Amino acid sequence: MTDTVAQHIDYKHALPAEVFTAKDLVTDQDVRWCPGCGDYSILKQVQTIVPQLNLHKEKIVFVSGIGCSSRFPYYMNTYGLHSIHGRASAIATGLKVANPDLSVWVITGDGDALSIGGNHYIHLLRRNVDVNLLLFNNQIYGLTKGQYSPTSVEGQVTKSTPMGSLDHPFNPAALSLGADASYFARSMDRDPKHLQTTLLSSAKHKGTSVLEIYQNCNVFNDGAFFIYTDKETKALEAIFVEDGKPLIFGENNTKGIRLNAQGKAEIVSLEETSINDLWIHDVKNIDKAMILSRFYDDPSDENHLPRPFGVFYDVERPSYDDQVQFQLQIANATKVPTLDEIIAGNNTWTIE
Amino acid sequence: MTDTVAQHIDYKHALPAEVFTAKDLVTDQDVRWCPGCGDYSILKQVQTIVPQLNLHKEKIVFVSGIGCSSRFPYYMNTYGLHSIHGRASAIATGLKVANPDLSVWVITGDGDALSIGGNHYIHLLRRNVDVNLLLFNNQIYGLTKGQYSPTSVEGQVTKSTPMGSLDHPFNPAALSLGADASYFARSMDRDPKHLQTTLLSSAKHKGTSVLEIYQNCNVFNDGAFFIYTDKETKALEAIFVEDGKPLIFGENNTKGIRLNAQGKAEIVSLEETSINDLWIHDVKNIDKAMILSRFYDDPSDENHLPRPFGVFYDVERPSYDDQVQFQLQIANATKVPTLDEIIAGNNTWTIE
Amino acid sequence: MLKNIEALDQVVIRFAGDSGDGIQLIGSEFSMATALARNDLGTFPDFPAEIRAPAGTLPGVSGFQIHFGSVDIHTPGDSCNVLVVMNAAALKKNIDGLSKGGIILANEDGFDIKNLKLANYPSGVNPLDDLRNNKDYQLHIIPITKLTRVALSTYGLGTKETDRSKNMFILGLICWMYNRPMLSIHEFLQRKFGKHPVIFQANIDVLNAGYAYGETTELMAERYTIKPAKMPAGKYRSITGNAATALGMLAASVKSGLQLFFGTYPITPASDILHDLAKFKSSGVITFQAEDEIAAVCSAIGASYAGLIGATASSGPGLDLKSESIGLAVMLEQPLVVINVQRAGPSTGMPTKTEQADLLQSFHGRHGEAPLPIIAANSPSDCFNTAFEATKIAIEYMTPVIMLSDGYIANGTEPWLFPSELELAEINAPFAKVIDGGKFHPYQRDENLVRKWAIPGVKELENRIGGLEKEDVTGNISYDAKNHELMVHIRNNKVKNIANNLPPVRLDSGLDSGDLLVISWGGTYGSVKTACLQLQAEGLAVSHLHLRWLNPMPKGIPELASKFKHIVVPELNTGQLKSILRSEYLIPAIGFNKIQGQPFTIQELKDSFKTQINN
Amino acid sequence: MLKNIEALDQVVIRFAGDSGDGIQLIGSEFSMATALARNDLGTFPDFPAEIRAPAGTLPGVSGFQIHFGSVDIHTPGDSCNVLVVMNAAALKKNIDGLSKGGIILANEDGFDIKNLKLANYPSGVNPLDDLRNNKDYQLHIIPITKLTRVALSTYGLGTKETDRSKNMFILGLICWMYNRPMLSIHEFLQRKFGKHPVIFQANIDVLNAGYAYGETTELMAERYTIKPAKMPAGKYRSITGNAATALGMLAASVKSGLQLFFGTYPITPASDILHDLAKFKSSGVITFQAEDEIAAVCSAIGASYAGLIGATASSGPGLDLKSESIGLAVMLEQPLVVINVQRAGPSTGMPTKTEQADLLQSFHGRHGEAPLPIIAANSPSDCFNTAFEATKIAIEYMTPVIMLSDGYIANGTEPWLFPSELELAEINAPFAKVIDGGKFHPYQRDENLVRKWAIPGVKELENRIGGLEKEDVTGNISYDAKNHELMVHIRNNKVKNIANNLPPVRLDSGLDSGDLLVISWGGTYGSVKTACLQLQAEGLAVSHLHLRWLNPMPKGIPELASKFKHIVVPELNTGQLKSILRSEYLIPAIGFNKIQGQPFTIQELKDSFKTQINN
Ligand SMILES: Cc1ncc(C[n+]2csc(CCOP(=O)(O)OP(=O)(O)O)c2C)c(N)n1
Ligand SMILES: Cc1ncc(C[n+]2csc(CCOP(=O)(O)OP(=O)(O)O)c2C)c(N)n1
Ligand code: SF4
Ligand code: SF4
Ligand SMILES: [Mg+2]
Ligand SMILES: [Mg+2]
Repeated sequence: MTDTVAQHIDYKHALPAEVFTAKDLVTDQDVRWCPGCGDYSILKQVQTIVPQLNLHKEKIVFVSGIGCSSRFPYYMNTYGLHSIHGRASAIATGLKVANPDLSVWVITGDGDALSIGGNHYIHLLRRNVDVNLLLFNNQIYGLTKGQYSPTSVEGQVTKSTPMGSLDHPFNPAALSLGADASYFARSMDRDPKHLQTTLLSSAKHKGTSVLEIYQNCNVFNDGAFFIYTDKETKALEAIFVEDGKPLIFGENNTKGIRLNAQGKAEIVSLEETSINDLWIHDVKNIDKAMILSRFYDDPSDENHLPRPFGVFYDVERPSYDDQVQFQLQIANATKVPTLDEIIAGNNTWTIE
Repeated sequence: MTDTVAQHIDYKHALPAEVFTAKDLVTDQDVRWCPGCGDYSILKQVQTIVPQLNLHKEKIVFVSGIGCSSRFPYYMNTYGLHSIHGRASAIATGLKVANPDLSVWVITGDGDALSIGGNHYIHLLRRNVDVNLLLFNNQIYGLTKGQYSPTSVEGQVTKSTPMGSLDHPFNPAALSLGADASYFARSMDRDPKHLQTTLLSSAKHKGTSVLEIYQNCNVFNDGAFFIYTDKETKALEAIFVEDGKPLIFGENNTKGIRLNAQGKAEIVSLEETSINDLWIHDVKNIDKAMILSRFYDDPSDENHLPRPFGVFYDVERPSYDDQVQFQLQIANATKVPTLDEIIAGNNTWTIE
Repeated sequence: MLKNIEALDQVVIRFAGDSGDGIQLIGSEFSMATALARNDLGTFPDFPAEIRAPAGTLPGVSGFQIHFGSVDIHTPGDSCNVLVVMNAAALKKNIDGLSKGGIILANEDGFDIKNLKLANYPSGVNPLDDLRNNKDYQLHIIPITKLTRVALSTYGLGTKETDRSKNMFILGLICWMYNRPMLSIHEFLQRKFGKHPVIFQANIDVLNAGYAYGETTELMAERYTIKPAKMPAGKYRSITGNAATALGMLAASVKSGLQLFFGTYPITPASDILHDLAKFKSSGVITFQAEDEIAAVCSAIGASYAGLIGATASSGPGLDLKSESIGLAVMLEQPLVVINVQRAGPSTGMPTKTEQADLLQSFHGRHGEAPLPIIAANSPSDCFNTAFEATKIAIEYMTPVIMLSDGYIANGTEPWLFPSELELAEINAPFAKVIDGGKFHPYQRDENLVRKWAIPGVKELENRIGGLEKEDVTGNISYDAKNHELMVHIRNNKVKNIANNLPPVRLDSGLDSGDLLVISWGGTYGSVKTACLQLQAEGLAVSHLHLRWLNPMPKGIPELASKFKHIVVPELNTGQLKSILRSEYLIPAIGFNKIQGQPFTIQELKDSFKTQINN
Repeated sequence: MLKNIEALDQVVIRFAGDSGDGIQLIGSEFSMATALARNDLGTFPDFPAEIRAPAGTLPGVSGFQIHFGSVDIHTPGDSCNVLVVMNAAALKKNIDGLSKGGIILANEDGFDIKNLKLANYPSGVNPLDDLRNNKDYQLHIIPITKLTRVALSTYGLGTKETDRSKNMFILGLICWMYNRPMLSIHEFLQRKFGKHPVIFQANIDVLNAGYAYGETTELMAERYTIKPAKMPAGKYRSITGNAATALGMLAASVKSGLQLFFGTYPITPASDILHDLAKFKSSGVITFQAEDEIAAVCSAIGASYAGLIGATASSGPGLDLKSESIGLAVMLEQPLVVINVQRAGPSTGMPTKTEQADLLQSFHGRHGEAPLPIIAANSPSDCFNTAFEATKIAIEYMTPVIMLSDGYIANGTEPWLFPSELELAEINAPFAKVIDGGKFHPYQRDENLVRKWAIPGVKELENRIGGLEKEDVTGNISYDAKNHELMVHIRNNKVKNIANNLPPVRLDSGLDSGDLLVISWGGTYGSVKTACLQLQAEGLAVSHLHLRWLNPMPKGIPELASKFKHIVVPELNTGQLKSILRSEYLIPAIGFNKIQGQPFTIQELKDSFKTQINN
């Protein structure tokens, strides 16, 4: 077996990670997002939580595609690869499989991940490569100046849809679970605390973790998610789910969600219904996670369900990169032929 | 507005479809699948049901990608386009949107649709373009002589996986529903009756209908689905679902499936449980359809659920092609500028 | 106050400021006023690479250059004679482009400490101080922001709102300097602010204040007149290359009677073609924003199979992705229009900058022998003719066609003497007809080797086609050795023979023989033409050939080339057309190449051509 | 019975039968026996396009050709001297390839009514009837199936099982005819059927029966001997091009000490490289079957970023899809090995047939100026050296490299005097080192313009790179005009300068000047070499130059070319290398082209070269 990368470079495996702070993660490049862009908050929260992960800074790699969001790696003083549109997941797969010792992060936008990169995205999830994917969902193409994206709402008027978009948008949670994601969570740029907590949880998941982050593009799609943070609307529109806890929301937490016999979720008033009858969130239950993912109604629909934030689903299954290493080890455990033996093969003859 | 295609070619809209039979659908090309291949049966059933759809034969188009299955169009005496690997869905989208009057069929394999063509596949589904997609799933790459595919089972030994495949396979039902399919059904080459019924149902669905067909590749993956058709195993391994009917299976229909309070399906004995407590299949219920899609266990697991066949999900939502036409009509309803007016634009000046 | 009036035959003005300063707006309004003053003109916007970089910073600078005159104008100009800068960053970024003796109009308020810092000037340094004493330039420092505030002091508007009008001040001043009528600006403001009479009036007031500033201030001593240009009579409009491209396809749709299906995926600098076409739904145009470029071109192939005009547009990275599908279209022999608005590569490169480096990719960017016609537009308005012709050839020859544009002409504008529908060529789609009794053969051809278009929906023409090699005539799958060779030659010849129906080679300027033949293509046309005309005026034996069709090329090139001592091919790449000419005709063409994401300046072209002649 | 023994210096035998007849097996066993008899040889399998076409039909015919002799053998031969046909379809499909005077060995039982019908012979027609009286051929009709059954009558095996051994009969007979030792066949059968002694013995019996048939039947009058060839001493094995390609990369992995990551997506005829490499897990090789070609090459780019050898392989359609990512690799300046096993295009074309039509795509199949080294293998075993060298250059020059192979050499076999690990060149990866105190600059270069490889995991080398244009040295994003031009030139020169470290141009055969210089590349080497050697033997002033590196080309080509009256470039395309040579050096090369999905025959090359000389 040729040397693994680990043998080539001095990883100092034995040493504990050196302490570094958010400041050490800042680079010398000017940040080039529009003033007011939600990306700033995400950058800040990531720089805040990464030092808490007990990682070696030099083992961290941020890989991105193309888009406003994909500029992210330039602003993280780690290894970084700003690749081409839609391909970050595929590149990250090769990178992580090649060196499973790295902490690999995929930074991608709703267009980058779900439009041009949709195929790599779903394959990454089914293979369960151990990377942390941050999906900056601003429901718009920012970098190309405002065309609709696969998450834009139906009817959205954009540069490319003067009469309104006709495309039914993806539901990223449903799509990810449908592709057998082992982890899915949702958070927002404008809720830094929640974002930090959820980032930490995602980073700790072994296997692909998808964290969808609602991100405000104040230039081309301003306010798309404000109902989930604005004081007046937040309580009714957003529900924050936690493992083992009942699904409760509303002003003063007066509403709950119950699963009926048909497998349908319904909003109940806690004045009428006991907390014990509520849906208890269970991040290991795929069926419930799938139903939760369908809390995706248009907020203008009457009786619509609130939009869930937090970890939807979090289970362990073997990660692809681990399994590759495992097969290499098994193969390596039996007698390893020399290069000369391999080249010679089974059938040789000699001419003298 | 320039003429639509319909105006150019004499569609004889008013005339009823001329009667044609399965024989009229046979072409002069020799069928080139391996003797014994499951594709023969599928071809036969398609040729059997198409004449029952009251279509104009000249308005039918079969579009395929590349693979053994994708040879299909050459054997159907309709219009046909044998395109490139993975792209049939994208081509069919353009075709159907360009002329919604056509009956468009996409023929694709598990590699063609879910590996290289995965992105177009999920986008076709979310847009809900009104085409009938037949997914020939043989859990193998046939045409390239036997590498594993995205639906091959874990551990499958193939030419490219001498130590067994490491990829966790897609669950096509879950993936399709996750991508907001409006219709999903499953059938098999070796159950011609069921296949015909399901084909008819798929063809009648307005919007994208996905029919996954378990297809035997007797050369590279022989018997992958035999447990669902073999006398000894079929009763316990397969469950045939019908809208409005309880989920019953097993020798002499002695078993049923119930949905418990946690949204989990469990197998019950009909000796102990009343039929009234069983899960009643409801093709309009997305939550139940999603749970049903998760009946996907390894048949060697103890207590595994049977594999469902039939229509999982079937709801109407606006088809993309209809909506495009609708926008064109609205735009056309207001005063239509002449070409001269458009070219001139709003700001002209004259030099004399 | 009486002012000196100087007559000029041409001027280049560059407006520069922060993205938020409304530079593009005054640029285009000044252009319109200039057009109405009957000058010929060319313009070029210079957008920042960032969507909205922080105000006042270098990356946030937005520019707009206009070149106008009483003479023929073919480019937005090399360097400018007048530089308008709204802040320090704008000066820093653009001062190198100002010619010696040029005029600077600087907004004093954009040079405060904050702005100087944002523009990365060392603390304590104000570049205006140096410039004041620099004899090379005439500097006018004007407190534009302040004067705007003064003009609007009675309005009671907020500072933000007030300051937003400061671009009108400079517009008024420049209109005064160059004696432009301001009626069209009034009309524009009326359209824009008609519903807000106060804002409308405020803008008018600031505009007039700017004009009056010129009239009354002693500082502004000179005023200029530029006589009307001798332009062909007719109705004109101003147009960008991308808008003209969209219109060209639309016109082809109308003339052919076929609906246009435009399947695409956004990418700079091609996206505007989508934005424009999306507005033409009432003309039956279907635009489809696909999930990626592969789906974009494939949807167009599907639409074209259905009998529509399938078209798609992108830039380099998208073309890469489309290559396999374009190969399929070559095999299917179906109409398909593929537009490449080139930008600076390789890879992501410099997306907002221009380049001509995708020509060889257009020829060879597919596996196998997969020839297709290639045409390049040479100016913003020429994009109309080029897109129209590309579509016509695609339809009439049943073939994919690549049309090359570039970021420079795509975003640039020029006055356009636009045609009427009646003046446009007819387009006849070769639809297949049902042959009584006979079997329909999808790969039977006419004398131009063109097969017939059999559209689903037509009875008795049912047929199956695909990407596998097909038997001549029948189109059935064939692995026959000789048949393959025959089909490869047929596909080649079909494209080559298009030249039979194209005009033969024709010089753009100059004599039929001489010292130097300059061969150009694409968006460099204006600069190369101007350089050649100027050298001819200097008495040099330079001739200019501009190629519109790159594949097939017009007939007669080697014969023409043989009559010149030197052949030079100026290109914004490392020598792509040059390599084709050398290989095709064995002519010793040499290249003059620039790969800076910028167009040629006329000066550098002239210098290079002179060097060649003296070689 | 005493038989005539004739001595020959070379022979071409073609075995043909139904896919189910075990043709490939006897082909390869006969090749092994022939190798052990110390003849030089070349072989080519001719698989049906269908996976498993119906038995007995024309599409179901499988063929295997072997050319062997006491002289140097460079090709599997033009036409064959001996044609073995197991059924009527095999005869129909192959009779045209039999030379005049050739021998036909036909299995009588494959010519029954059913088989004749399946082969589309008109009812009542048996082609053997005609051949019996045809003086051009020597026909031997042998009831092979029946004789096999007789040989195994005592075994009690089923008919199906019995008939499966009939290929051994013909193998035994041919071994008798050409006096081959059968020990290796015994050993093979032992390996294959060791666990089923009865089946083993049955096969041996049929093999012997075939041998005995030759010995005893009066019909078989002639027997042939072929003396051992004068081959260099050493240890040999037989190898296909695809297997050699896999081994070449593996060897480079061992020599560089870097793990090999092979990310790919199956496609004919490249898939076997994946199948082979998947077996080398114990050597640390990671194979990754990606979801598509884009993911395949991107995964390799990711692995290479991590410090492994990233490699990928495909054929034309896959290369199309990889073009954007290869452009990224050009920009990243990271090792990447891209293998293109060419097949007949365009589009899906004829996937099982060979062609050389992706050379220009290798050069120009990406947008922008995106140069990379290109190397082509010239024979099955040469794929080893080529893959090794491609990998070495990729690593040492931090660049993507395209290696061209083709369906013909990928599936063909030849004896290979394989090297030992010690004989292979060293490979040194230019890893970046931590510079004390200094800041690491990812785009700082050495004298070969090679940047350093900074691998995640190494402290203090943290850096960010990507597809945007970068500033020289620092690698920061840069939109600077002059910097872009500089970087374009650096990327160009880096590739060009590789020629400084490559051997200069060297003729393969012939004198340094003469009437005709033949310039070839890739898999046509064997045929072109043979044709040139034969013409030289005939006294013609023909010389042969074979190019291994296409980009950069070796130095000295124009100087060499100037010493010849004519230059011809034979290619299996419409003239791609020819066009590069003409454009690069302005040499009046002309092409000899064949685009039939088939290799050149030596005869057609000789004819063409002679015509050239007499021009
Ligand atoms: C192959 C290719 N196609 C298209 C583009 C143009 N492009 C760049 S980013 C982008 C979409 C950006 O949207 P998203 O991924 O949502 O990121 P955001 O800018 O919103 O963060 C597009 C279409 C490109 N760079 N490359
Ligand atoms: C771009 C491209 N990549 C790869 C191939 C090779 N290829 C042809 S079919 C196929 C997969 C076939 O599998 P599937 O879609 O499951 O169809 P099946 O043959 O099993 O019916 C592959 C990899 C190709 N033709 N084109
Ligand atoms: S365009 Fe939108 S997403 Fe992009 S940087 Fe600006 S605000 Fe952010
Ligand atoms: S390889 Fe398999 S799928 Fe393909 S034709 Fe043969 S049996 Fe059918
Ligand atoms: Mg976005
Ligand atoms: Mg398959």
